[in-house]
Amino acid sequence: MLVDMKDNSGSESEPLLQMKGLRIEGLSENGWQEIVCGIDLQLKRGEIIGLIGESGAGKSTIGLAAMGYARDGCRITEGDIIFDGIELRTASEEEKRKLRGTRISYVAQSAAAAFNPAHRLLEQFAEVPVAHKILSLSKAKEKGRALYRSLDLPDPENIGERWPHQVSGGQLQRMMVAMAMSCEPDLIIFDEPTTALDVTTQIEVLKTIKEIVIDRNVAAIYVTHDLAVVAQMADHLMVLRHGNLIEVNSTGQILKSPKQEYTQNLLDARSRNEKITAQIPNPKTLLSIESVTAGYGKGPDILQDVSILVEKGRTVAVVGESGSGKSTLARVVTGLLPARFGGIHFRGEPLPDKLNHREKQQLQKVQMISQLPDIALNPRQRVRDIIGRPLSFYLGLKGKEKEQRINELLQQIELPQSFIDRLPSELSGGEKQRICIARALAAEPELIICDEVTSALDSIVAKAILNLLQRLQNELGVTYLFISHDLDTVANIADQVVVLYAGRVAEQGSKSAVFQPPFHPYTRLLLSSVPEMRQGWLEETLSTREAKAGIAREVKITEQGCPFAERCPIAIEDVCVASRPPLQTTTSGHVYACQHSIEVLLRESQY
Amino acid sequence: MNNMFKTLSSAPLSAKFGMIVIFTYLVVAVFAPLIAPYGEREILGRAYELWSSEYPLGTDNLGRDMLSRLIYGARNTLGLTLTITVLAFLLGGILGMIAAALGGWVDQILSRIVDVFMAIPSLIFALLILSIFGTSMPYLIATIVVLDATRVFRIARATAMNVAVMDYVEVARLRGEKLGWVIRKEILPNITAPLLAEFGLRFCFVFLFISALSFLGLGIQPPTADWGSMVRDSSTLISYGDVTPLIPAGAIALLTVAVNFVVDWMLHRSSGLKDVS
Amino acid sequence: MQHILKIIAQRLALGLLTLFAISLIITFGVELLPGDLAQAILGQGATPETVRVFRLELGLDKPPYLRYLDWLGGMATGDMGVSLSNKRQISELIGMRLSNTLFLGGFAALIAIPLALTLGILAALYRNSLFDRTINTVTITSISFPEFFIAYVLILFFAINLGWFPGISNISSELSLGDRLYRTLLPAATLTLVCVAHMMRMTRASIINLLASPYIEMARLKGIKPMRIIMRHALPNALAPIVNVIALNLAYLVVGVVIVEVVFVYPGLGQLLVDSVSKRDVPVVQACSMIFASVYILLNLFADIVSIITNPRLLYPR
Amino acid sequence: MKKTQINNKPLILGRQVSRRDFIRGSAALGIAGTTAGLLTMSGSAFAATPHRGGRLRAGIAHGSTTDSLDPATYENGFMSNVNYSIQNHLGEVDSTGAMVPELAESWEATNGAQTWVVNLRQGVEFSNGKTLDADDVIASFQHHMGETKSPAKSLLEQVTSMRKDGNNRVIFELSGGNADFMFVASDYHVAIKPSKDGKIDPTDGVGTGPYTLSEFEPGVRFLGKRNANYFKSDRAWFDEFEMLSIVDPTARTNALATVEVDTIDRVDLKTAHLLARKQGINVEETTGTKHYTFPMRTDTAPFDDNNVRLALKYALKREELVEKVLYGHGTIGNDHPIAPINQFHAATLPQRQYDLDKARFYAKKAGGVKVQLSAADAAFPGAVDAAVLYQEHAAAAGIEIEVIREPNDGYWSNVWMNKPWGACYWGGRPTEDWMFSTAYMGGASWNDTFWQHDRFDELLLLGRAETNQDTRRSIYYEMQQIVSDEGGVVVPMFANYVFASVEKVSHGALAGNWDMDGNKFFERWWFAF
Repeated sequence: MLVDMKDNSGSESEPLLQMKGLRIEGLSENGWQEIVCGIDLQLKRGEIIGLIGESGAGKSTIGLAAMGYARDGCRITEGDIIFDGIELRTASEEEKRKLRGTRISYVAQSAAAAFNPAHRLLEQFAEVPVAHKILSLSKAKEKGRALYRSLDLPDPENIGERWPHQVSGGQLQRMMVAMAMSCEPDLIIFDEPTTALDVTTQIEVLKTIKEIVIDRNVAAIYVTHDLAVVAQMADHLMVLRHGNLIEVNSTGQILKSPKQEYTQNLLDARSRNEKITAQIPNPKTLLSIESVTAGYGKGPDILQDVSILVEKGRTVAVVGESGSGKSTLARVVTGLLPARFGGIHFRGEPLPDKLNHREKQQLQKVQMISQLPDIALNPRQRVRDIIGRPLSFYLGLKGKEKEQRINELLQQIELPQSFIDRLPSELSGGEKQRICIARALAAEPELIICDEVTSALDSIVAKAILNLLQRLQNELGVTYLFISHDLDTVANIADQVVVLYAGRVAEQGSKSAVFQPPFHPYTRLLLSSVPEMRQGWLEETLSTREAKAGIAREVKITEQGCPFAERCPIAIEDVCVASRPPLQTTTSGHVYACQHSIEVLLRESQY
Repeated sequence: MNNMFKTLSSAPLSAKFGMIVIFTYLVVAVFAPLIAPYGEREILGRAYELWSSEYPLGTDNLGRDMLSRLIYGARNTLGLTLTITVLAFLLGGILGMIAAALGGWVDQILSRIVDVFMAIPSLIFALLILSIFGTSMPYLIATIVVLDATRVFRIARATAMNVAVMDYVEVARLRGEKLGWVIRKEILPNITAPLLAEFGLRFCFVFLFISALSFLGLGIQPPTADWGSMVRDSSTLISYGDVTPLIPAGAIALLTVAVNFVVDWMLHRSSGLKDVS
Repeated sequence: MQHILKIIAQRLALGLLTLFAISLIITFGVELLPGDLAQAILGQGATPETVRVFRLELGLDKPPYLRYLDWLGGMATGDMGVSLSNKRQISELIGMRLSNTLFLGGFAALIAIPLALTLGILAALYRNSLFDRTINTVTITSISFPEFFIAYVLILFFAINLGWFPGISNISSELSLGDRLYRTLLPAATLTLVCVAHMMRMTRASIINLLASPYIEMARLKGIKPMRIIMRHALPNALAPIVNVIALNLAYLVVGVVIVEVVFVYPGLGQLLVDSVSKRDVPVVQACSMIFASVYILLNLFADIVSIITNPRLLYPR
Repeated sequence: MKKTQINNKPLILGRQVSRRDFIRGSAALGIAGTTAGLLTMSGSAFAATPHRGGRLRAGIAHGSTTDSLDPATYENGFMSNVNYSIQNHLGEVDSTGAMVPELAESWEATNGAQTWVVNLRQGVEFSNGKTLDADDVIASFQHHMGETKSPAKSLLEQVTSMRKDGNNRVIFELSGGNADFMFVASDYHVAIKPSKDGKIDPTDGVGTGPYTLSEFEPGVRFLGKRNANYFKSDRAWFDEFEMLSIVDPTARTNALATVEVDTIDRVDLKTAHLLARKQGINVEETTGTKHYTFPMRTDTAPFDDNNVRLALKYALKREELVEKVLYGHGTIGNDHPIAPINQFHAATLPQRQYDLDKARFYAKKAGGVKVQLSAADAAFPGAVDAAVLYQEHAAAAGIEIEVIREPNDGYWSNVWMNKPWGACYWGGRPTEDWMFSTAYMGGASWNDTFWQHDRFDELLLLGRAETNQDTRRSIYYEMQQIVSDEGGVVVPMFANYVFASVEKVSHGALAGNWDMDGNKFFERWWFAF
C-alpha cells in the first residue's frame, strides 16, 4: 500500500515535506517551555536542507518532528507537519509507525549508542523491511550485504554478522547510514552524524552520506552544528537559535554573505586565528617527560617512548586521533597511571610515579581540566564549594578571605558573582567548563593539563573558552599541556605541538614548524582532513592521495615498524612495516619520526 | 524548606498516602504513652475479650488491652527496626563506599567476606547466633545488623562504583583528598537517593525479619509489645476466621506498603525519568 | 566461549573458597553452641555417665578441629558422613528432603518467574497506567505481610473455608506427580506471593530504565511495534539485572523456606537444618549449609553467565 | 499380682510439650485404684463396638529429624507412639491406672520384692518371624544396662542379675526390695526386641507391636501396617496407622480441620473451645499429674532466703494462670507436686492465695525482692506468658520480676537447674515417694530447687518403709506442707492433656498416664464408621 503510494505520489513541484508554524514544548524544571517557536520548512524530493545551530537551538527536535515524533518530555503543540500529503500531527500512532523506517528514516548522532548492543548488525539492518513486511529476512540480508559492498565497507559479506561493539565508530556510522536505506525511503533525517568522530573518520562518513543521498536522489534533513561540514552536503541552510529561525538561504549565500550577526559568529568560530608565539627570554623547562612508556593493567603499551619538554609559560599541544594515547599521557603526568618506563621531572625535580606518593605541593602545582564538564563537577556541590575547596585545602583560606578569592576567580573566568550559589545543573556547558577552570586556578598551579577541554562545547562557546585560557596565560603566566584532536583549536592556542600517533611521537616542534611543510605524512593527513568552510572541499579532499590512503583505517598499535605505515601514501615498502622510524631532529629542535629524510618530506609536501 | 514543601506537594497520591501513614506511625510511636488508653503490660480483663467501648480492639491472650499493645508495639517495633536499619546502613554503607573508593584488594577482601555471609541462609545464621548468645536485645540487634549490612554493602558498593569513576572524584583524588573526604563529600551526596530508597526497603525487610524471628520464638523479649509476636501469639485464631491477628499483621503491612510507596516515588524522582506519557 | 569457561572456572574456585569459609564458620558456630548432641538428645536422661558413653560412641571426645578435618576429608571424597543422631547416611537423609525442597522451589519458580516477567513487561509497556499502578500496589502489598501470615490466610480461605486444597502439604513417595502438585499448590502460592513483587518490579524498572536509551528511540524511529520494542530491543539488554534478581529469589525459594515448611508441614531441607542445629548434629548442619551455600553460589554464577551470554560485548570481545 | 511401693530411681519418660521440651516422670498411674480423670468437652467419643479397618492418621506435636528407632534414644511423644506401635513391653498401664501384663503373662515377687519372676506370654511372634523367648527379654534389658547411653540405665541399676528359667521365664534379682519393679521394668524405653547372639539390633524397627514398621522418616512421618499376628486379639483395629509430625499448632489444627488427619494431640488451648464448636470434631482431655513449676535455686541468693520464696509464692494469682495459660484446662496448684488425683494428696492443706499483704510482708522481711525469671515456651507452652502474668501480679506487691525470655533451643541444658529461677514442667510421678525422691530429696540429681531439708528427708525414708496407710497419709501430708511452706518451688497449676479427633474416631475408657490414651490410641481406638 505504502510502497504503491510512493511511486505515484506528488509531482516535482509539490514539496515532499512541509512544516508550517511548528511549535514544540519541552518539560523543564519550570514546567513546559517552548523549544521550537514557529518554524516553517519546505523540502522537495532530492533536496538536502541543513539545520544548523548550537545546542539548544531545537534543530534535532525539528528533525524528529519531521517523523511526527517527539521525545519523552517534549510535545508538539502547534503547526502542521505534512509528509507527502499525510498530516503527521493528526495521524494515528499506527499510521506514523508504518511511515517510519520505510519512507522516512533516521540516522542518529552516535551509532555506537543507537545500534542495539544485543543484536548483530545485519539483523538490525534487516529488521525494518522484515517488520514492515517489505522483504523476507534472507532478501533483506542480501540487500544489506549489497549495500555494504557498494559503500566500500571492509569485508562486506561478513561485517554484518558482527556485533556493534566489534566495529569501529566510523564504520558503524556508515552502517547506520546503510540501515537508513534499507527500505529506500524518501526522506532521511541525519542528526549530527559525524559530530563524535575524528576528522579522518568524519570524511569517510561524509563520503558515504554523499553517495547515498545525492546519488540516490533522496531528500534529507541534515542537522549539525558544524557549518563546514554541512556546507559539503546541503543545498539550503536554516540557521537556528533557541528554537527560532535566524536565517535561511542557499548554502553558498550563507557562506559568502551571511545576513545575520549570529550566522557571522558561527562562521568566525570556525576560522583559524593563529596564536603568535611571543618570545620568552631564557625559557625555563617546567615539565619534562622523559621516554615514558605506559599502559593499563596487563595490556599493551599505549604510550611508547614519549619525550616532551614543556617550557614555563608556554602551551604545548598534544594532537592525534582517538586511540593515539593523548589522554593516557595526561594520566601519566597527573600520576593516575604510573609509567612503566621513563620518568617525569617537574620544576627540575623528579615527580613520583604514583599519585599518593606525591606531595601536596606537587599536586597543587599541577592541575587538570577534563573533557566533559558535566561529570567533572560534583552535581551536589555548589560553585562556592567547588571553587572553595582547593582554596581551603591548599591555601588554608577560610571565611571572608575565601569568599573574596572565590569572587575574584569568578571574575577571572568572566562569570557574575551571583553564580556562587549555583549547582552545576543550573549552569550551561560553557559555564561549567569555566568553573572547572576556576577550580584549577584556585590551586594557583604552574601547570594546567587541558584534556580536550573544548571538544564537548559548541563552537562559539569553545572559542570563548580558548580566549579565556589564552588571557589567563597572558595574565598569570600559567603553563598549559593542551590535549586535543582538533587541529583548529590547537592552531589557536599552542606554542609547541606534539603529534601523537598510536602512542608514539610522530612529529613535534614549534607550531609554525609542525603546521608548515615539511609535513610528517600523518600530520599532513590530519591537516587535510579538517573541513574547510567552502563548498566542494569534500570532493577535492577525497581525491587526494592522503585521503585515499589514510581514511577508513583504524589506528593500530604495533610493536614494530611505523604504526602509520599502513595509512601512509609514501610508505617505503617492507622498510616502514619492519623497522622503527628513526627520530630526526632539525636544527630548530623539530623532531620527525620517519624513514624519509626532511628533504624528501619537504618535496612530498609540495605534491 | 519551601522547596521541600513544593517537592512534597508534587508527590503522587500513593506517595502522599505513604507519607501520611509513616508520619502517623511516628507520632503514635513517639507519643505512645499519651495516646494509649492503658499501660503496655497492664493486665485488665479476661483473655480475648470482644471489642467494646472499654477495650476498643478487645484484649489479647493475657487480657491486656489490644489497642494499647498495638500503640506501644509501634514504638518498640519501629524503634528497634529503625535502630537496626540505621546501624546496618552505617556499617554496610561505609564499608561499601570504602570498597568502591579504594578498589583493589580492600574491595576484594570485603566483597568476599560479604559473599560468605550472604551465602549463609540468614534465618539459619540468626538462629545460630541467637542460640549461642541468647535473644537479648544487643545480640538481636547485632545479628540483624550484620546480616543486613551485607545487603547494604552490595548496593552501596555498586552505586558508589558508578560515582567513583566520575571525573569529579578523580579531581578530588588528584587534589590529594583523603579517603574520608572523598567518601563523605564526593560519593555519599551522589548516592543518597538510591541509598535512601534501599533504606526504605531494608526497613521493611528488617521489620518482616523481626516478625519472622518472633514467629520462631527468637524475637523481642516479653512483655514488650511487638507486632510480630502479637501476630504469632494469636495466629492460631486465623484458622477460625478471627480478625484479632489481622490487626497487628495489618499494622505491619500498612507500614511496609506506605514505605514502599514513598520509596517508589523517590526512586522515580532520582532516576530522572521523564515519564510524561 | 573460552572467556565464559574461564569465568566459570574462576567463579567455581571462588565458590569453593566461600564454601570452605562457610564450613569453618558453621563448625565454629555450632561448637560454640552450648551443649552438644549427646546432651541435646539425652535431654533429662543426660547423667554424666550416659553422656560420656554417648559422646564416645559419637566420637565427640575428639577435639573439634580433628572432627572438622575428618569431615573435610570426607567431603573431599564426596562422603558427607552419617548423622550423629540416628546414624543415617546424610546423603540419604538429605536426598529426599532436598528433592522435596527443590520440588517446591521449582514449582513456585515455575509460577512466579513467568508471572513476574509477564507482569513486569506489561507494567513497563503500560507504565503509569491504571494497570501498572494496580499491579504495583498489589505486589507491594503482598510482600508487606509476614510470610507465615500469608500462608495462614491462604489456608483459611482455600483449605478451611473453600476446602479446595489440603490444609497441610505432607507428601510421601506414594503420591503421583499430579497429587504432589495439588498438595503443594498452597505453599507454592505463598512463596509466589512473597517473591513475585521483587522480580516483577525489577523487570519493570530495568526495562523502563532502558527505554530512554538511543537504540530504543532508534527502534521507535524504525517503526517497530511497541511490544516488539520491549521484547526484542529492551528485554535482552535488561536481562542481566532481572536474572540477578531472579537468581536471588530462586535462592530464597530453596534456602529461605523454613517458615513455609513449618506452616505447611512440608518435609524440606529447612526444617532438617533447624532440627539439626537444635540437636547440634554438626555433620548434618554442615551438609545442609553446604547445600544451601552451593545453591546460592551456583545461582549467582548462573546469573553471571546469563549476563555474559546476553551481553555480546562480554561474549564476543573485540 | 503384688503391688508394693518401693522407692526407686527416677523414671524418665521422654519429651512431650513441644519438640524442644521435656517431660519428667511418668504420669497419673492409679495406684491402689486411683483413676485418671476423664473429661469430655464435646460430644461423646464412646462408641459401642469396636470396628476393624481404615487408616488412622494422627498429627503429633513432636518429632525431629534427629529421631532414631533406638529405644535408648526415645525422647518425645512421636517416638513414644512409634515405640508403642511397633513394640511391646513386659507390662502396660491400663485405663484404671493399673499395671497389667503385656508380653509378660504374669509376674511374682518373692524375697521381700527383691526377686521378681516374670513369666512370658507364649507363642508371641516378632515381625521378623522370630518367636519371643527369655533371651530376647534379657538382651532387650541389657541394651539399657552397663556401658550405655540409655536414660533407663539409672533406672535399671537396681537389677543385679537376670537369668532365664526355661525359654519363657526370666528371673530378676534386685539390689533391694521394690514392689514397684514392674513399673520400672515396663518403662517405655525397655521395649522387647528380638535378640541374636545375646544382642538386639536397636534400630531394626522389629517388635511384637500392633503395627509393623512400614515407613519411617524421622521428623516427618511414620507408617505402620497392622500386625496380623498381633497377640492381643481385641486391639489394633486399624489396618494402617500413619503419624505425621506437625509441630506448629496452627498447622496441626488446620490438618484436623481439613481432615488431613483424624486426630491430633496437644490442641492449642487458646482455641480449643473454637475447635470444639466445629462440626464433626471432638475435643477431649484427661487429667493427671502433669504440673508446671517455677523452681528457684535455694542455694543461690536471694532464693536462699525463705522470705523471698514466700513473698513470691504469695504474689501469684494462680487462677489467672489457669485461665490464661491453660485456658481452664487444668487446676490450680498449691506449691507442692502432689496432684489431687494422687492417693495422699493433702486436700486439707489450705490453698495458697494471692495475698498482697503477705507478699509485701515477706518481701519487706527479705529487704525487698528484685529477681529475674527465666522462661521459654520450651519449659511449658505459655511459660513466657505465665512469667509475664507473674511479673504483673508481683508488681502489685512491689516485687520486681524481670522476665528473661530464653531461647527454646538448649533450654534444658542452659537454663533449667542453671539459672536461679526459671520455668519448668514435670510430668509427675504415680506415687508420692517417687515424686519426692526424684526432685525434692536432698542431693537428688533432679532436685531442681537444690533444696535440702532434714526433716523432709527423714520423713521420706519413713514413708517409704511404712505400710500403714493412715500413718503414711500423715507423713505425706506433712511433707506436702513442708514443701509448700519452705520448699523452693512455686507450683501454680496442674495441666490436662487435651486432644481432638474427627467424629468417627471412637474409643473406650481413656488412660491418663500419657497423652492420647497413654500413647496407645492407635491400638485402643477404632473408627465408628
